Amino acid sequence: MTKEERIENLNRLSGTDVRKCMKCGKCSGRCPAFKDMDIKPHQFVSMLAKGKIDELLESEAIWNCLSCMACVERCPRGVAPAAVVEAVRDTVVRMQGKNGIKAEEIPPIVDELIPQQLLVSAYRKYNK
Amino acid sequence: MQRIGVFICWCGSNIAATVDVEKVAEVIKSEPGVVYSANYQYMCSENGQQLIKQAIKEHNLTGVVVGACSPRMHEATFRKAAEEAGLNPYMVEIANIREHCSWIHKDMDEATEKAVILVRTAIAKVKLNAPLTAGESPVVKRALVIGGGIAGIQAALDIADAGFEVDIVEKNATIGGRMAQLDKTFPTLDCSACILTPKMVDCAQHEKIDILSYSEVEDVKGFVGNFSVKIRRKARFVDETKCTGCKICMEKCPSKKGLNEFNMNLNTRPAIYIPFAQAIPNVAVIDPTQCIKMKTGKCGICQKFCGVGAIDYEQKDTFIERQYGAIVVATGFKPIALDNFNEYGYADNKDVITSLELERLMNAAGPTNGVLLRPSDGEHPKVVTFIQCVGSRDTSGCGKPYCSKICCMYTAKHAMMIREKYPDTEVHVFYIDVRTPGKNYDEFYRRAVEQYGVDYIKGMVGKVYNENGKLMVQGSNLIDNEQITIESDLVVLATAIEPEPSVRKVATLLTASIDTNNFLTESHAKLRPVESPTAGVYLAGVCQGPKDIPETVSQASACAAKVIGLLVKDKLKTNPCVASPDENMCNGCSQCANVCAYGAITYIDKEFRLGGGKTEIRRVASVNPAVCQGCGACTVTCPSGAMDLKGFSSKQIMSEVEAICKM
Amino acid sequence: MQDVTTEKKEFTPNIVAFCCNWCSYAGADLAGSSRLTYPANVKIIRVPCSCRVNPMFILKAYQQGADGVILCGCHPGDCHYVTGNYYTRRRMATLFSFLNYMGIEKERTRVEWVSAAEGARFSAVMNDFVKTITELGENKRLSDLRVKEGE
Amino acid sequence: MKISYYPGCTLRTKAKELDVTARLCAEALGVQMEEIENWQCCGAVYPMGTDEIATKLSAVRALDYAKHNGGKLLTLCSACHNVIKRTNEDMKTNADICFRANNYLKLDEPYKGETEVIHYLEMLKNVVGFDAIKKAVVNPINRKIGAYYGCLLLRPSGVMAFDNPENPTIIEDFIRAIGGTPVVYPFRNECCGAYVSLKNSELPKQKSMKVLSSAKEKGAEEVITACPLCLYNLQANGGDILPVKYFTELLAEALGVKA
Repeated sequence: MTKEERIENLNRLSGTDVRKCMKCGKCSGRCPAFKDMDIKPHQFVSMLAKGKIDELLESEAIWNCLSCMACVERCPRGVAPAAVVEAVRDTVVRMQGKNGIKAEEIPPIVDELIPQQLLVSAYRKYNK
Repeated sequence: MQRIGVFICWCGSNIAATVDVEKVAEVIKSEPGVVYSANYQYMCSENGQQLIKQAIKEHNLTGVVVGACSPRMHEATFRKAAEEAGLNPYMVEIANIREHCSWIHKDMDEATEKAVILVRTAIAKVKLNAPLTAGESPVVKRALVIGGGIAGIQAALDIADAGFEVDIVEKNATIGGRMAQLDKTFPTLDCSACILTPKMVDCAQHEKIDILSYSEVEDVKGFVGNFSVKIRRKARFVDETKCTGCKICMEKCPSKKGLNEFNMNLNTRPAIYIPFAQAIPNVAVIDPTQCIKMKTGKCGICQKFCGVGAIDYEQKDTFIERQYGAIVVATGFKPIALDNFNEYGYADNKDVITSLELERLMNAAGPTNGVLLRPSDGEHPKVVTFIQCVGSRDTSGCGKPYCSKICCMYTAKHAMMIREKYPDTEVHVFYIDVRTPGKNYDEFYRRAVEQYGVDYIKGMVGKVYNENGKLMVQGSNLIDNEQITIESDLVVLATAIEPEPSVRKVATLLTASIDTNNFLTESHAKLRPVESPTAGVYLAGVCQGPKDIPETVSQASACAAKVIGLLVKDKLKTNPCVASPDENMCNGCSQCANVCAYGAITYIDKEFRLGGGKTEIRRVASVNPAVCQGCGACTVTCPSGAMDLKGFSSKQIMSEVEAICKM
Repeated sequence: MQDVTTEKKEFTPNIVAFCCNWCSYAGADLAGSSRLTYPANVKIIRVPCSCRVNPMFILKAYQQGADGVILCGCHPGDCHYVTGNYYTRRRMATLFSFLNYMGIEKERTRVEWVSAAEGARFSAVMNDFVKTITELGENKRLSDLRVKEGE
Repeated sequence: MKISYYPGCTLRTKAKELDVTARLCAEALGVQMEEIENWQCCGAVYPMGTDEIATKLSAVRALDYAKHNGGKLLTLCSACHNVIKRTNEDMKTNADICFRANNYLKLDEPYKGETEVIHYLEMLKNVVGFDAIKKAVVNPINRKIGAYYGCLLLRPSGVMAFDNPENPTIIEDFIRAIGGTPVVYPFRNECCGAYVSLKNSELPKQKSMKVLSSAKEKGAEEVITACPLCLYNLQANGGDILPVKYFTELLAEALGVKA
């Protein structure tokens, strides 16, 4: 796949129009995981718009985005930064050996209180 | 029998170099109906026109075709020449053989052939032309200004100074509008009241201006030059002719808990009140929802104390009807409601305020007498944070898609005023872009940064919340790529502005078009920016689009110039190329009225003879030629083919089509 | 820009262009004063607004033997009569569907928005349209044989 | 009245009390929650990728079942509600997803988003009515309670249409109905840290503590939630700041219903 095709794929997968962004930074102003994002929400949008997808695919932030939709909710332009993060994460975990969580990591973390919901959601987010 | 004269212009060599003009004139001679055909170097010259006039007289022409430049150039010239020779000016047609032929073709044969066809087409049309007479309608020499803010005031003063009567209809109890609420004005920082109130007084004292305050436009009939407007004079329960504005009623009124709208509800006022000290007219008004007498029947204190007997609890709304030649709409704006922006905590925190509220808090006549104090506890705020673009440039559906235009400048003004008055106060401004085009505007903003040390932060605020009595403003600092939280005492939201909602009703009454944001539409964005597409209606101020005071005043004066230009005429010539229905075919279906952007079409009941002495009353369309602009939208929408357009009739266009196709 | 005027073709189409007075007709004037050529077989009829053009006029043109019809108006939102070209757009959509039903190639009829400032665009549009129609060939389907016989 | 009910994975295991109390309370208020047949886990997070189809099918199956069984689908867990409601919106408005999902399922009649998805809180508000609840209360909860909405019920508000996303009131109204005093605090609609706690426990810790200390600062004595994951994160990270409960536990307490 050419780079252009990969960029187009990522745009399509996110379902959001990054060109609508007016660079106000409200998404990053609201993000509760901001400190744990190496690439910030507004940068996801602008980097996709600029086609810097190799950097995006290397990002650690995809594992820390909470999908809490705060950025989507407040964006004044109807852009969905969280959907861009998810598109990048989907692209990463769909690659061989790129899952975010390995099965053997789980048992030590699991305590008896952990709800199924946590395991299911984390698996959905981090693995394919 | 038609007697057509054809005149082919050389336009020096402009036409003659590519089109064989003599050949064209020669070929056309044998066209049916053509009795005279000539060619000349410059038809538009004095001699050329003389040639036409002479031919009309000598050959008794019934129609004239000039093969020359674009009708947009000289149609008027040739029409005038024909008229001078006694021919109806609308019996002249132009074949555009310059712009549409000689200038774009290189081959002489080809161009000549095309020129012949274009002339033939014009002949085909002119044969079906009918003499038209421009109608005339009288002009009532009085103007109506709707809205008594700075836009309305300026327009009224300019029109009145030219010697015409003007009425200002203002829905509030006083004129002055939003500008009266402002503390200082950018970019000079002069006091708003100091420059506005003299103009208000001028209005009140001007013999040509009649201020109808506490009034609303109820109905509008008529058209340019002759509007008939019904105005509701709302009951103020105080006789305007008697009240002296002594304010003793305000002092004595026991019901003092009404929210003071003029002070953006930041303090209270009595049930009987004069909105502010410099109000025009300086006459009290009673809020019937708050007045004890009107709610319970008991009280009447104000009446007892009023020395002139002005109080009248029984007063009712009255209506007056007046005639106007022109109408200026200057209905102004209001800040948007912040219901969709709870992330800024406006509803939950008293110390989160709008910019207009800050104006009142900074104003010497405001609730704090000009001392900047927090609404929650009356303390002096030490950290003030401004958030720009609240609700502006928002396409998510929560706010307005447009830039409100004035916020960048007034925020810089507020920031500077606070730093000037309280140098110990920290001031932060969150911005997306700082937009300050205009004379001395960017310099003004930069002064806030460079001279007054206001901290401008590029980024938007995500959340404002209260923690331990402090307002935490959490937002982006995009330049440093960080998320910051500023502990603030006062948060000011530069709230988007929107047209005053009552403009919708006014627009409907005037059939003036309005855009999706409720701004009135101008006739042409560049070249006719103060005229509504509805003839005789002009637009001033924010009702047409966001603008600041200098722009508003310029637009108001431009409106006045347009109004004066209209009112100096005794009669208006109307474009005779208007729609007109064949009443025998019209079935009164209303489709034409629905597509008419000007409200030119109404319906009348008309009696028709059926034969045998019987008659029938049918509803048929009736076009007001003074209002119709001649676009022809109705002609195509008419299902029965009853509607046609004079000068561009269906038959004329069909015959042109035929002439072109018959090669 | 390919200049179609210089091409020698056996078939030269006859094209009717309806232009609104305020934008497209002025655009055509500007094309002229800028000496931007387009083929001579385009003939312009001036109408006050594109919304004056009854679909019947277009059908009439085809019946009379026109090979292509182009309708030009102000850009949407810029109409001199505020909303006229919106009506045009809707009516033309209906006409296109009718022409399609009749089996007329959809390229034969065109709607273009040309402003008074777009002389170059006017010329480009006309060159392109003439090229399209030339390639499409003669309008045989709709033209009235009686009209041809009468010649 | 009867209403089709989707319990979801966690309410069958770690959050049984949420499920049981909810059913008993509903019964006491005249609503029968009929568990739908053969439901499968919804996946717990809504897959945002526009090409995700298979991950949405279990939600569509449940929705289609409810379509033929009363037309409403009741949810209790916020995560299930979020996933099912958003999937339903896709089926309603996204022709591509709808077409492809129906291609997989080969239902007798294609599912096009006909079912109405309602959360238990919406059921209390609109079907039972808070006034009716007020009348049914036998042990008024005389405590100051902070409502914790989290993200899933509210956002994205365009689709969820649950309440004002920044200033919601439904749980506060519920607290008033059961005799409690609602405490409004600014972090009630902020994320608790969600699923990230499996990979990075520090982030949910900070977020959960912020939520609970904000509630405490404004005077709450306890916090209620509708989401098992929120409950877990808040309890695990800030259980010593304030007690956290399911809202149905307080409802049961107020109605005098015992499991």
